[in-house]
Amino acid sequence: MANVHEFDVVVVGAGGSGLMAGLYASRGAKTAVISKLYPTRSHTGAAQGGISAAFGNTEEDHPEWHTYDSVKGSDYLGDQDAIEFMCNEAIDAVLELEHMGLPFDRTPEGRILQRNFGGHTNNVTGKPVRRACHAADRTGHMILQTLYQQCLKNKVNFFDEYQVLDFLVVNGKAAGVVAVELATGELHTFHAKAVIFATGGHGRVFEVTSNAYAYTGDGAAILLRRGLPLEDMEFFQFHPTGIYKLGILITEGVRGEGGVLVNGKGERFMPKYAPNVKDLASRDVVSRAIYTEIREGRGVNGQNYVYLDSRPESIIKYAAEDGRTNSDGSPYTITAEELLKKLPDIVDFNRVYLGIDPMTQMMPIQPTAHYTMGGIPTNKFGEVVIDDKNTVFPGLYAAGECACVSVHGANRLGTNSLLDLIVFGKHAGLRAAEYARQADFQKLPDDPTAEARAQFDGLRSGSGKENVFDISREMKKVMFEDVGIYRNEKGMKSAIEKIAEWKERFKHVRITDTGRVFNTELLNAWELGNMLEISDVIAECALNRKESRGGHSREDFQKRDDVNWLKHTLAWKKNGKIEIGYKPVVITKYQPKERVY
Amino acid sequence: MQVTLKVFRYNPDVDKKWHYETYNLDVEETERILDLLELVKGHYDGSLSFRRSCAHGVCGSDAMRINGRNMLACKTLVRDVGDKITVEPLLGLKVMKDLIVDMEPFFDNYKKVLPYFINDSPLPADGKERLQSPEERARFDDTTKCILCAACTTSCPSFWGSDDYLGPAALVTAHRFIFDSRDEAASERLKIISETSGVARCHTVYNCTMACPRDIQITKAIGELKMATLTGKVD
Amino acid sequence: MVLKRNVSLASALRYKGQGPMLTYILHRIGGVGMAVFVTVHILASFVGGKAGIFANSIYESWLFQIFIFFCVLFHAINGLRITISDLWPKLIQHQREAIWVEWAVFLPIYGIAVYIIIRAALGG
Amino acid sequence: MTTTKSRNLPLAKRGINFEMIMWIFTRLSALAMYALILFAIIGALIMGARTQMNMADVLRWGFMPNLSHVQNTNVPDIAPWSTPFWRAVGSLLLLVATAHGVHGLVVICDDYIVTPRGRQIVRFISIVFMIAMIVIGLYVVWTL
Ligand SMILES: Cc1cc2nc3c(=O)[nH]c(=O)nc-3n(C[C@H](O)[C@H](O)[C@H](O)COP(=O)(O)OP(=O)(O)OC[C@H]3O[C@@H](n4cnc5c(N)ncnc54)[C@H](O)[C@@H]3O)c2cc1C
Ligand code: HEM
Ligand code: SF4
Ligand code: F3S
Ligand code: FES
Repeated sequence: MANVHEFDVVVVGAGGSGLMAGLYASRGAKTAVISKLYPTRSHTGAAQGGISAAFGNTEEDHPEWHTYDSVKGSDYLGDQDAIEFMCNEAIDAVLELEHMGLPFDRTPEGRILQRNFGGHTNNVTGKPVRRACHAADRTGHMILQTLYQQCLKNKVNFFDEYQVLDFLVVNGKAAGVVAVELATGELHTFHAKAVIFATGGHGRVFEVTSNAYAYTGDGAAILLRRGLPLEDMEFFQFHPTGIYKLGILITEGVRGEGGVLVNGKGERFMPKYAPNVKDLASRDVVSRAIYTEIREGRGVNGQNYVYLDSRPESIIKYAAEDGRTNSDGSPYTITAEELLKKLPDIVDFNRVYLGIDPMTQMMPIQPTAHYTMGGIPTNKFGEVVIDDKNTVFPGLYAAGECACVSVHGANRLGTNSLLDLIVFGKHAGLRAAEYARQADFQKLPDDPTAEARAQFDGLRSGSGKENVFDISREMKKVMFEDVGIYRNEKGMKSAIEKIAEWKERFKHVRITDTGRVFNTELLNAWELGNMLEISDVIAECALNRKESRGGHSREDFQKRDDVNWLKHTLAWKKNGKIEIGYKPVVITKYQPKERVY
Repeated sequence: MQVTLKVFRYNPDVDKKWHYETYNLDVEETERILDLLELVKGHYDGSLSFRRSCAHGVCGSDAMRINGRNMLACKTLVRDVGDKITVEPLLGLKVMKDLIVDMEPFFDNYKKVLPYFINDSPLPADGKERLQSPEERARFDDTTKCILCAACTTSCPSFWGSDDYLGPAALVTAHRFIFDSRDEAASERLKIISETSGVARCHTVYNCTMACPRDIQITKAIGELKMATLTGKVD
Repeated sequence: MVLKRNVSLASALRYKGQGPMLTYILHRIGGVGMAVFVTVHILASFVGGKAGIFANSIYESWLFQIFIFFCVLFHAINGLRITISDLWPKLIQHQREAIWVEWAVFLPIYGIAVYIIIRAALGG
Repeated sequence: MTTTKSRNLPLAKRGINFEMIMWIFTRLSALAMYALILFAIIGALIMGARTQMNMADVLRWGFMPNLSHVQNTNVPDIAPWSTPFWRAVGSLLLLVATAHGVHGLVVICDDYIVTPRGRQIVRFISIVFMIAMIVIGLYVVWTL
């Protein structure tokens, strides 16, 4: 057979989690990393603020505090064993990155510098704690580069610009994946003992998003089609500070360095919503606060945005009000120069896209769709599990944003995602290699590429009366408005109906490009298919969950309901319908209580 | 506002030769060139192909020639370039389709400079981080910003001459490691970049520095490398 | 399947580099111009005779003088700028200014020279 | 604090090659040419060029302090201009300029000719050419 490649382990996706998995798997097994983008184009490179680890380099901190903050941040939906595991591994994980050469910013003593981030606190005083290790405001970029470089050093096999279309299951075990080589349009079969999915999120289903074009939920959709469940898909994080209209992210690090949110009347409003940590409350809280301000008519000029104020004089003023101090106890101050050094890219984005200088002007911001908390259910070793009893699917692994361990529960804390990539990417890689050593190759089906081909043929043979971009634009708008920050039954029901309509219309799109080489039109259409699939799951799960928790806020059920809903959602696609089931939350040390920031 | 967008088109499956296609569009002046390309792809000609991902200048997918100069389509707004816009693929690499070029020679050059941290000495006894002062860290900060978009390398006349010239992006990467106080392979890298296809091919044309969307002072970095190959001083 | 590397001389020259790209092109032209001139000049004085006189007649023509003086002057001034910034890479930050200074030095000198050459040509 | 180890790489470790030697030679020879030209011009002025030569001739002499460049001027006595000293200065300039110029041509060729064999041929031709030019040049300088 032409175009069949054989590897012990195949990693799909070359972002932070995929590379970490590839690096570790390749040490014990013959490994290939397949990515639809060049690895360095993965969205991990966009992460700005930092990666958390309770080093306590500048002030007291402990992994237990980190664990508690994450549990609380997750609105008690995170699995506490996994969270504890991640937070304990954090220190070694970050050190390992440093040993791989990652250029973290430094303290005067030469140690890794840390900054404040939303939801990370000193558990005794309740004040923010510096836990986010960073390299200026391009931490993700440095992680991605460093890991890619280490993979090159370790001679990992890369298949760049190969888009995975299908996952092969034989005898209930992983058998490999099918991918299209973008440059030639040819289909390739990757025959493997173990497959690791690390395909990132699906934020592109929303109109205003900080996510890349590539964030179309391919991995999750592929597995859903193959009958596997997705977990907690109703939980999507809206980051409070995206550039108005564009959605480009302004890192929480800006508030970490002392920036504050200001409404149209010029008032700082966060103290009303989070009296203790104010602007550094966790993201769901801040996003909702901004939305509430806007709804109550306190947006800027009656528009849908508020201001983020990072002018040094404002920072100093508010820091004095808050009694914020440096680690040596002196009052907190900052100069424009220091700010520029700490947040160069943020300053750059403002200059380029808005034509404003954040040192002298305020930034217009609005909440932006940011992070997929839900995804492919896994245990803390990255093994994909397929039911409420955590039954492992042999040979299948997932890590990173596409996976749901779940360490983020209903709301992820800033900086915990990069940590998630490193910790669970590593364990998925290790486990996959270990599995591959004792498992055999499954025999490939006679025509492994059949399913993928059928999907393409379908797109090529439509009637052509519908346009991919129109459907996509409508979908994004409706998803953002009706299944966005605030949700209610009416909106979601109508969204679900519309999704069904779009799916119908989607059958009638046709691809005008008949070529093979870089047929991006075909692939974009295929990706839209995935997004429709995912939107459907998100909306169904959200409609189903009758409470408000973390990133899921319902106007018709405003309270958290631990009696009925302290459980994970699992969603399957069966005979064209979505079926919903549940899985218990693992609770070890921390009993749910009300969240106050 | 009304703009005319002229786009280089070449589809190897149907075209023998490349040509330009012109589109008249009604757009906002704050839109990105990338938005214009998406618009064309969505409503005029779905076969138009280009790479993109992050849409805000951090992934390096969409470097192309806009009005004769290398830029990122997602970091260039209509108001930056006016109402007559010409978009062409990067120079010095093979065009595979429309605005997509073959990046392999570019990445091959990148891989030549040992683009990874090398330090085989034992870790600090406490098992913690290798210490580095803020000054030492600042020394190579500028060159850590590179997103491998290739805007620089493909703007360099020496690279146009032949793609065996390592090119500014690879040299930027070499700089990032050579000037990192924790790295131990500076000598090997200096040897590599002082070969015929290395720094000596740089004639300080500055196109690279002016093309870099990350504002890296590339020519300065290459200048520092040149002196380092001669003097061995890498402080 | 794919187009060849797409750098024709025309597309290379159409690239909108700025001041420094122009100085680079002129520096090259200047360097090669001088190298050719010096070669021919030396050979001519060596061979002498008819060929020598013919060569002489070319480079004593005012047009050629305008050209070669351009080569010499530009290459020398630009070469000095390059040498300085190469030996002290830190100065590269002041690149833009350096190029302005360079033109400010070059243009008046060259202008006067051209004026003298043309006047001499017309006068003689 | 960090143990700031010396970041000075010994020559033995990093090595140095022809390319970079020639690179620095190009810069240094450029400076040397400036020095020699200035020296020649100052010399000319001392020898009375201010009144006896026009600017173009002074420059010509500056760029190559060679007898042929004073022959057509108003200089009354050309003996001081043709001393072995000036011939030596001329020779030096010739050497430096030819090496600089020929290597410059090699650099340009290197930009476009990339096969090792092609580059070998270029280098071979350039060496032959350079030696020829130097020999002929020296002959002209010393016999005129
Ligand atoms: C703007 C922004 C800022 C952020 N800042 C922070 C922060 O400060 N701290 C923090 O902890 N987190 C942050 N995050 C979140 C975090 O960066 C992401 O969650 C994380 O990088 C996801 O990594 P990943 O490895 O899962 O996926 P990615 O890095 O996105 O990689 C996905 C990979 O999968 C590949 N792929 C996808 N589909 C296919 C397919 N069909 N076939 C083949 N390959 C495929 C892609 O090519 C890519 O290589 C931020 C996110 C954004 C958007
Ligand atoms: C004061 C006199 C001179 C100075 C300051 C000078 C300076 C320089 C410098 C710095 C370079 C390197 C350019 C680069 O690598 O980008 C160079 C290149 C060159 N020089 Fe000169 N030079 C001078 C005289 C000459 C002469 C007399 C000749 C001819 C015989 C010459 C021929 C060349 C050539 C052919 C190149 C290569 C051009 C290129 O690489 O673009 N130069 N010169
Ligand atoms: S140095 Fe700048 S222009 Fe060159 S590849 Fe890196 S980011 Fe792009
Ligand atoms: S454009 Fe090229 S010649 Fe040098 S300064 Fe930049 S690498
Ligand atoms: S799309 Fe990422 S840099 Fe332009």
